[in-house]
Amino acid sequence: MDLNFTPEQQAFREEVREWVGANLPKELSHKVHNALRLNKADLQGWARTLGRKGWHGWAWPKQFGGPGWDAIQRHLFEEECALAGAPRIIPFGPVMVAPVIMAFGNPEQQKRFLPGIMSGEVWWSQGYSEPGSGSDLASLKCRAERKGDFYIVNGQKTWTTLGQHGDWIFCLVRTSTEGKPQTGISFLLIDMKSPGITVRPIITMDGEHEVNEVWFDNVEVPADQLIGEENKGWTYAKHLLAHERTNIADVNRAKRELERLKRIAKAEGVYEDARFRDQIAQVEVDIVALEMMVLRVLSAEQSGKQALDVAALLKIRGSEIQQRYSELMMLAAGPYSTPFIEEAMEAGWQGDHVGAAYCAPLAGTYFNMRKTTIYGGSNEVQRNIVSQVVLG
Amino acid sequence: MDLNFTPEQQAFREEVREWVGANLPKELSHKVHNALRLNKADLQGWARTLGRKGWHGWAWPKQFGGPGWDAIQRHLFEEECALAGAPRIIPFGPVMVAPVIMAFGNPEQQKRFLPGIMSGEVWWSQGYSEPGSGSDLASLKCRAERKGDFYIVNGQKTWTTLGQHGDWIFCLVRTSTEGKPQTGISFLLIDMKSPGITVRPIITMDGEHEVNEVWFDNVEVPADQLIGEENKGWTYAKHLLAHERTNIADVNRAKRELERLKRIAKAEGVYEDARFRDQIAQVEVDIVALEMMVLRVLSAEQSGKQALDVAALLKIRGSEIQQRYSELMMLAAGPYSTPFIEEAMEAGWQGDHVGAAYCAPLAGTYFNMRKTTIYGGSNEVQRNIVSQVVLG
Amino acid sequence: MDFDYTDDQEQLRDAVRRWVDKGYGFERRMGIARAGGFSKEAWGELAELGLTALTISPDAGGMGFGPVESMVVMEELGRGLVLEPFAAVALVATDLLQQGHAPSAALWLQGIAEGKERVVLAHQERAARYRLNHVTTRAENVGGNWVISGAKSVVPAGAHAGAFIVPARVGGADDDAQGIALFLVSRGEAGVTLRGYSTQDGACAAELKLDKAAGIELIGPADGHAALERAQDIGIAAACAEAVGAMDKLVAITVEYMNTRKQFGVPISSFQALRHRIADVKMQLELARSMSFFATLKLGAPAAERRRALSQAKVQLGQSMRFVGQQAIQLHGGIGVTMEYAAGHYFKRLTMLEMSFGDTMHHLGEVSARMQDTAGVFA
Amino acid sequence: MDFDYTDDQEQLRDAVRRWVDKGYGFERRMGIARAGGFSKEAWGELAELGLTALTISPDAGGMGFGPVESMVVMEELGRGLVLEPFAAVALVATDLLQQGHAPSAALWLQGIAEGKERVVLAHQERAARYRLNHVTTRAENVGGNWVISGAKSVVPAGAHAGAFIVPARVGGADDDAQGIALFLVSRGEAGVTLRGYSTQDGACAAELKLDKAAGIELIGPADGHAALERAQDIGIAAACAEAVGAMDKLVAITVEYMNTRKQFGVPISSFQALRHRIADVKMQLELARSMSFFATLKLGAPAAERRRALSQAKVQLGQSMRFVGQQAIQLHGGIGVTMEYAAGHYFKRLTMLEMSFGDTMHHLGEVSARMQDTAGVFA
Repeated sequence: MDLNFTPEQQAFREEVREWVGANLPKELSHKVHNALRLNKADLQGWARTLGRKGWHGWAWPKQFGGPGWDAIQRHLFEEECALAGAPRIIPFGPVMVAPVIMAFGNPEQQKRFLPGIMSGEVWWSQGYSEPGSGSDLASLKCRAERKGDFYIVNGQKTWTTLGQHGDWIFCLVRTSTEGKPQTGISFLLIDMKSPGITVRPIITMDGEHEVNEVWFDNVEVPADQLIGEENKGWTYAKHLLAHERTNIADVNRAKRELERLKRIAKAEGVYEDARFRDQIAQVEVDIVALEMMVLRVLSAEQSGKQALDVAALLKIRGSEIQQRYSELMMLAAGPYSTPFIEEAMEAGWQGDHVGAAYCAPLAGTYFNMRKTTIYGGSNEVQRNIVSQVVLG
Repeated sequence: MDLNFTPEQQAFREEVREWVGANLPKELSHKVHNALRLNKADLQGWARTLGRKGWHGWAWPKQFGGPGWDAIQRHLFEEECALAGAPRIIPFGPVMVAPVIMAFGNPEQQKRFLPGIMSGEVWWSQGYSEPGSGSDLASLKCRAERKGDFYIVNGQKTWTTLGQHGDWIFCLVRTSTEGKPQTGISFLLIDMKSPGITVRPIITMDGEHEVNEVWFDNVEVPADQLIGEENKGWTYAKHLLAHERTNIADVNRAKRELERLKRIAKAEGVYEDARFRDQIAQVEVDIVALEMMVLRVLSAEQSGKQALDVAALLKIRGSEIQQRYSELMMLAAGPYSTPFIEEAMEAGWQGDHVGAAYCAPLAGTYFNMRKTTIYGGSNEVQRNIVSQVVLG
Repeated sequence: MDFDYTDDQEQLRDAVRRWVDKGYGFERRMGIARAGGFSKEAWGELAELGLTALTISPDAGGMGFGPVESMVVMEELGRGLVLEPFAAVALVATDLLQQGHAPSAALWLQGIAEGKERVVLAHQERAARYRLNHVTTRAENVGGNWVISGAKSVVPAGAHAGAFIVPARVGGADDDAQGIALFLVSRGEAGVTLRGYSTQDGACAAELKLDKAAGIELIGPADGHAALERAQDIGIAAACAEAVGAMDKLVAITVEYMNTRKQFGVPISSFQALRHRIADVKMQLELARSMSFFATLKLGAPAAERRRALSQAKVQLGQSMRFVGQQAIQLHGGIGVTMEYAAGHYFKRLTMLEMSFGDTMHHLGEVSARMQDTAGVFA
Repeated sequence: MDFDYTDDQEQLRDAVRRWVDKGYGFERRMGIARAGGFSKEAWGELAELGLTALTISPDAGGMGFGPVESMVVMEELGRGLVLEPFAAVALVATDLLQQGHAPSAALWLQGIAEGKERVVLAHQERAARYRLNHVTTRAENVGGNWVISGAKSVVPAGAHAGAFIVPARVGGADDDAQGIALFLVSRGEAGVTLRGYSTQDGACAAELKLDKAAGIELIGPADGHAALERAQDIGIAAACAEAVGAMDKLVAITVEYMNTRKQFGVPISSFQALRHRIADVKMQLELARSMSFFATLKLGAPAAERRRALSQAKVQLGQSMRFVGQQAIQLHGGIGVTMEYAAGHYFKRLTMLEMSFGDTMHHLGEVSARMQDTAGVFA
């Protein structure tokens, strides 16, 4: 048992830190450290920078062009990026669709799609959720009918995060209505410039355009964009979910945000208020405990000696902590978090802030963070999973 | 809308206060105010004192010898008793079986049983729960077979509070196994001195003997001790539950105990500790909110203008508050609550206390209070009830 | 001890509810929010209902109603998420204007009663947090006239007010409770700068800067802090009632959604974990309603008793608002976080109400500081 | 970064678990509790397993193991609710004895290693609450010999100890961190009065009174407070590990009950509200386990870092213990509150562990006071 990283791991961390320090634009980290708005250029610029280094697919094995890092190296990379104020890597390409293509795609598909994901050039979106299928994902209805060398896709997807920027979208579509709902689902890759696709914004309550509806009206999808076998898409998606656990707890971001909370609390004079400070202390304890749980998972992955089935716990706890620190930041600013001045959330705005510049995004972030206990399998669904593990 | 009691109500309160002050023995209120052990003589002595005044059945209508008070008068009576440090009136006679006898018993039964309840002479116990039937009360199995002028009772009851002192016990027994479980249940009054009854103590984790198992081995019960009709006992019991709402929130006791918590916190030096004091302040708010909810119910009962279906909420909240203040009292004493010295919980013990005299019962009370969210319909069952009301 | 409404109060409630239901629907409200968060027309309609004159004494052309009627109105406005600054103008400012001794107060009151004018309290200062005693705005008497300099933040609907009630210091240090007087400052005076903006709940507020602006003393330094405390407590009671109305409606919306939305082939209201959640929501709603009554009925109590009670109420309401708001969103899932759906707007308003006139932590501190040996409603 | 046990550690765990399962069953434990809460025989068995020598250096006849092995043992003892004062004697006192400079310490260590003697820290004073700096017991140097006067409370298994490590003040005021030295006091000395009693968890403790009792300086006033802090932190890590073992077993008992107990014709584990509750219980257990590792692995860190980490751990463990204990009882219903069923005994032990070496509020205060700009495991 040892809490410390090995000298090799420390050296690896240093290498990443140095590279990130040299390559992450200051204006970008400033935005991230202050929760200012990020645009497409911010996000894709960082993706391309990582891509040039071969790190945009940081969790990929070497055979597909990745760095072949182990679980701890991946964690250290994520941590260094988060603490330096790098924007989150949009996961749909490198984290979500790429592993499916690697595991179930054919060599042509791998050759065709993976390089564009690694380089950060091609922006992928996710097409899973539908209006009627939330926690009950298998009830999805978006149809794909095989006609010759094409699938004809009709239906609707929703909650498509940053789909307004998407070049490609990977979709679960219904190719059969026979048997259990899970058995008639296929996994399709779709070019978002295809005729018949309409992307409509969903404005969330914080006033932001982060998610979208995607409508499919007789969209022709070449059959060679089907992953694996028809009607087996559910299996592939579940494989993805089982492997999409990297950083599910988001603990590195939580550490960075806790630092921001402390800065705001100091500036607002509540860090010296015992009552408020206790709340911060509690979050600090929560974050350390969460990080220890993450490290336990990494150690288990690394050694293979233990089986630790706590992904659902990490999702629940991580999301609750995100909500709590964003709530405390808002409460620290109090009345000064209540103005809604859109320009004030843009970097470089020269107007007069109400209160301080850091106040502007706080309420919006708090509102936005409500999503974290809903998406990615709601926390209620996660509790179902945990109880299944515990009770059998 | 008016928060204040009328002058008549105030005068009534004064009258009760004066009488209680004159008739409640100081040694007894000392025990109650300090959570020291109460014996049978303490409890029955107070019952008899109330009985002589005609107040042991304080919620009874005049036609059965009660004072005929309205809802607010009953509340004021309960509050004055609680704040003065009177022991709780053991409810099984005056609050639980008496209303059933009044509503469903025949005149002979009323004449035979009610006077002994009012006078406090006859100690009643409750025979509802069985080992297999907790929240699922209707699954009870204790059998009663009619043979001539008798019922022959066989089976077991459990969690019979203070059944070791019982003269009589009212039981739900199974008289038929046909139809739904609820339909074959009858309501029997049984003399606990009947041959074939065995009372066995259940020692709870605080070391106290408060509850019992009651075993019935071919116990002969005269058929004229059946209340109402055979197989209709479930209806009578539900009627009782619907009317057994007096003081379900126990808010008057909570007020008294909050005063004790403050006394203990002061003596232990934590009342001046902002962190601890905040916890007390939170309980204070919780108690005021609970009391306001109780007053709303009283007002609604009094005027008949509103329907307020919040009994389940009162049970949930009242029990949670009881648990919380007992927890805080224990935490206030800290290490000094950890000794388990039985003699120190008796009034008048002359030995050396560890810490202070008030420390001795604190942990035991905390342990004991875990029952409050379990008994009387567990809080989970209460939440089922609330959700039924809310969601339909 | 009686919590029934009188027939008059029920009629008042019905009238406001009718207006909210028929006249202030979701689309209109969203339109007002997009247009800046204040509608003169809607304000006029409130005035037509007589509401702007609700608490103004009959002598001054008002209806002379009290806290209970104010609560009745606020609950209904909360139910409809009405954006216009009713409490700020017609409950808080009118009370201060009627307490004060400025001769012009009567004119402002008349203007408010008629729906033509709005006056609001502008008390929030940077770094004050929720402490009423922290006042750095200064008033100087120059040749018999008061001139006031300082800055006030997040003034409700400030850009739509004709005058402001401004606490300013005539003596003492920044944190002294002594030495604070309340001044009436017209928006047209030289040295008054206003900057309006939208707020998170779709309403609006303004930053108010005073640079040697002329003010008229409304309440002198001997009574200023006490008057501010009373104004805060009226504001708390109004926020409590508004929150109860908003929560009541939000719970109804959520219940309807739970009974309609299907997952795994059944309404989500059939899942026990969600059923128990809604039971907890109902608990918080009823505790909040109880404490809103308490807040309203204690407004007339002696200052120390009132102060303690109102902080107790705000603690309960703050906790209820946060829990009910957050759980309502969670029970809705994705649809709950969208701008086009009502639930999120209730959530945002409840969030702001928690922070108005002192948040939960602040008032828990007040309760803690003001505890007595006894406890309870009548302690 | 690695959380696997070595083979040796696994063997140690298996050995202790075997003894607990086979040698320290519920009936035996209840018998020991009824007989006063300490069994010499059971202690002898621990010594036979080599456990009393666990952390004593090989020079002094011990096994020389460290915090990880201590954690392994404590988890298993927690699983079995072992009443004997293992942590107090073999982890806390042995550490102090090995740090100290009293010549007789070696003899006591040898006695402990052999299972013949027990020494415990007696530091709790009335009104100290959990502050280590509050020491009113005084030591006077009379002609080159120390005599000690004062009273210590709730000394673990005090009636079964051969000597006590007693913090006493040689200078300064009651609350000074400076001026506290640690003395070794044999129970047989004149002026030593002991009064033993049972504790709520079935174990035992004692009140210790010292009236000019002879003591030997173990650790001088320059290092006394720091040594106490270290002793406390070792005690915290032990309590954390014990709690994890106890919670782990309690959860297993509860899960089995839920899968067995039927209501309304089905196992209660089929009710979603209870399923989600056990999920929350599992969450608290895993957070606790994680922080128990953290506590153990930070024991060797520099004092300030260690102190902060151990308080962080105790906060998490305190919260987990209370939640897991309370919910386990609730999920059992009536049977959970009876003396004859195991769950209640786990609950009681967890309750006491929360209050040992500082409760949750105390350590939250410590975390608050010791916060830095950065956060996390390596901060």
